[in-house]
Amino acid sequence: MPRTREQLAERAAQELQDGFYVNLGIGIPTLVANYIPAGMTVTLQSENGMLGMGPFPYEGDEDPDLINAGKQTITEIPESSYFSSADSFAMIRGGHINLSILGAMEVAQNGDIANWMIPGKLVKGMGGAMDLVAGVKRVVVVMEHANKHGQSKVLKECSLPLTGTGVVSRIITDLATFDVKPDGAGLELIELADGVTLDEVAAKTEAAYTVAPGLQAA
Amino acid sequence: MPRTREQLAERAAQELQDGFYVNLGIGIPTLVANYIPAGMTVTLQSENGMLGMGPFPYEGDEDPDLINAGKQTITEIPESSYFSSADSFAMIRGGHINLSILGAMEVAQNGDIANWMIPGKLVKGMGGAMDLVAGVKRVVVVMEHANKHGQSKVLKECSLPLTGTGVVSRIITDLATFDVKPDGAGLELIELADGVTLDEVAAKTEAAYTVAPGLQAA
Amino acid sequence: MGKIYADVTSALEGLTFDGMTVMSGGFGLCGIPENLIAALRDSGVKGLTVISNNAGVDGFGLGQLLGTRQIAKMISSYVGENKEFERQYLAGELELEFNPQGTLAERIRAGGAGIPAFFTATGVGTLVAEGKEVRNFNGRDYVMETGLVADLSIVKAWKADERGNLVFRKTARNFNPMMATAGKVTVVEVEEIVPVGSLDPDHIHTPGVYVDRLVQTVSEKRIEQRTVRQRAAGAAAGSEV
Amino acid sequence: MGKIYADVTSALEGLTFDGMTVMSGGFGLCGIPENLIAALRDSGVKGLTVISNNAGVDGFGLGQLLGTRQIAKMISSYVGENKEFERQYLAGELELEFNPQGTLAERIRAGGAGIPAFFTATGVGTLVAEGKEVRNFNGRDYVMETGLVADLSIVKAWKADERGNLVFRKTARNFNPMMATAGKVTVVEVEEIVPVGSLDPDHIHTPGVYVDRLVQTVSEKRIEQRTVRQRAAGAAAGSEV
Repeated sequence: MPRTREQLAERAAQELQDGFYVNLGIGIPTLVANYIPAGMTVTLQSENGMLGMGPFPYEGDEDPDLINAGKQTITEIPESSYFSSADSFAMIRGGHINLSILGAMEVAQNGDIANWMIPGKLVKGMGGAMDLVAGVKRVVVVMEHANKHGQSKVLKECSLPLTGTGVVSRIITDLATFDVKPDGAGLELIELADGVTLDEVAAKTEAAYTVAPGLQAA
Repeated sequence: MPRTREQLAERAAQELQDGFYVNLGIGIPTLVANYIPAGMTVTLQSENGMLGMGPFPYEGDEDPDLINAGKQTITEIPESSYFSSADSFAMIRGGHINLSILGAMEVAQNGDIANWMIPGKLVKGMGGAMDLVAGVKRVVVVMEHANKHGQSKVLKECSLPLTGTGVVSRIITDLATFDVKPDGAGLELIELADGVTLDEVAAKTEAAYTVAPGLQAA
Repeated sequence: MGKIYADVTSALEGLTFDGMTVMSGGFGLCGIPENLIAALRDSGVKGLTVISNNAGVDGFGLGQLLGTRQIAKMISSYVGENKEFERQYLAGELELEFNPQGTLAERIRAGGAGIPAFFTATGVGTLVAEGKEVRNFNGRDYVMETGLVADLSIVKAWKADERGNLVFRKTARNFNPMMATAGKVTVVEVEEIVPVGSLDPDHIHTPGVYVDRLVQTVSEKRIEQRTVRQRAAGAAAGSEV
Repeated sequence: MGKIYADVTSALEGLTFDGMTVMSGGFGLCGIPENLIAALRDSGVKGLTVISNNAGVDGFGLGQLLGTRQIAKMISSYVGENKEFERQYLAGELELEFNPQGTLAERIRAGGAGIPAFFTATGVGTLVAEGKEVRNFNGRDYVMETGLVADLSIVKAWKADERGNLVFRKTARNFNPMMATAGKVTVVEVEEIVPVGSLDPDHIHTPGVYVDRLVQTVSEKRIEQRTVRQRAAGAAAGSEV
């Protein structure tokens, strides 16, 4: 059974480690905040200039001066700090954020990612996505395995204009999880969603990949 | 009669304008702060990270966390602000300081300045001098006309290693004041110290220069 | 040497000319100089190149200058919330240069800091790097990006003292501090002007040297995405309203 | 995930190795991590490259590491106050790279911000530019300078909260914030560690993400040039004591 949005977020939360500073993209990645294991200290960065992002405010407590990168009203927590956009992206570009969890339109087997424009459609802009994929220490993509036309989003090569090249370390889809091996060595399937078979993943994946030994046996 | 140190500082203070942000070098330039005309708002920058530098503290009020670029204890004033060295030199390099008044070992008629090293002697370092001469909007040099060997410090070409090239706008010495004309057009003598003659300046100046029309007539 | 102006109209007087480049602070509608934008619209200035992370929404923020077609070109990272922008762009009436958000922020910081160009890994191998120099440092490719300056920067801060020292509030800081440094002239609107000496010198975000003109305004401060959680619920995330 | 260490010795434990590069904050003797410098001396680590604006004085600050000959190379802008430094340098025992102070500050900021190189007008036409690329932008020459990073940064702040958010005090800020960003590991000594939530999020100078280890120390804070004015006199400047 393919993972639901909530299950995808829950799976992505397993990428977190105690003490991590993390930037979460818009959409499913935002939900990961709900699955931070109890007792684990994870600090969320918002690229519009905040470290230590709190939950949404209670109704009536919204502050127009306090939003996240998705322009949603949020709150501060005791450890929060604010800074300029230049300082925020210095933090991102300089490799000080441990992990970014992002959505994508396409990911290629060499770690290329496309998630900002579709030629012929109105382009809204890349926002901070190119900075995040180029700067953050580890980039994990969380997405549906296939697009709405049923075509694989895990590809030999991206067809859409790229956001970054060779930057993705792991791909978590509703069907499976792949590691992108270093130095262009390709993908390794390391995990299947409950009830999903190797054959189903093979049928629905355009990219080439190897299967992790343990998984092969299973 | 050559200008004294105090008279040099007083003359240099005439370079100030209301609303100016100014960086003063070590030595005679520091004394300029004593001659800011009453009613004129001049804000002093200290390149170690302060804008709005106050006078020396009263005895007993010294604060080791509050020094100027000469490492002297100073005080803050109501308009003071503190910032990092990176932000301080962004301010200097970005052309946001109106005026820097500096000492020099040599100045050339094209505006070159040498004030940081003498080959064969121990070099202490350029500190912020190269940043100041390259970044500040207007650089005025205040110095003795001759060195301790009686040789002109206003030269056709600097003999010492340079601090900056073509950066000085005005030279105020104990004998006279020169403007450095734009685009390598050379020096113009615009002012004599009280009792100093054109002949005396001519005898003691190695650089070529023209004499301002009014001064010629006098 | 007064920096304080009575209203936004006089604060912009003599500063605007057709074809000029304007930097405008803010992220989304958060921390935008909304009253100075309105004054810029009322000034009638045309052919603007506007450097701003976003383009406002229809009828508010920079959307006001789009409605009147005063903007010829935008340099932004994301312009998703503006239908009039979309219309003008698709009709070829508006030029658009997309910069990655961090590259945009750094270009502005560089412009204000006297740095004409720098190298960044952001955008290497993408459309953003096309036509730009790419150079390898320590085994990794970086693209050269240039500094940005503007004829005028309009900035929103929370408080200022009479000498122009600025303090920003929460995430309304965003692009405002760098833009204050990169304008040939910088005009700032604030919610409160306090006497000199009221602000702690260690807490000042933007020193007064960067501020040419200052005006106290009342801001509407619209919220773009009002998201809340239920008082009963304990979950970290909530629902979009 | 505790960042707090009991003393400077344990705060450096496992971080030092011969030949390593260390950034050390401060300007003159103001805002230097004096207790961490002493711990570095006591660690016995050798062959250090030290990036610091100054080199301390004989027997205090970085002068302590010079006395024991633990420093092989300094990258600084000014080293005038240290006789042992002078002796070692003239004897060829110590390598020295001078950087203009603003270039040094920006190289460290760039290193922390993921910028491998940038252009500056500072030093063009001087010894500083020799062997470096010079390029013309908009009619002016600029020299290319590279970013700096260190294996370890030692930093002095005033206060920290338990998550490593830092606040500096007056001109003791200087090089400390950038160095905190440019160390592969950053260890910070502070005068006071306060509970999380005690610092205003708008007043934090260095966010905790940059701080790996934190130790509370008592600082001597020597004054290099004690200058005062007389209580009777009203003049702006005073006398050196």
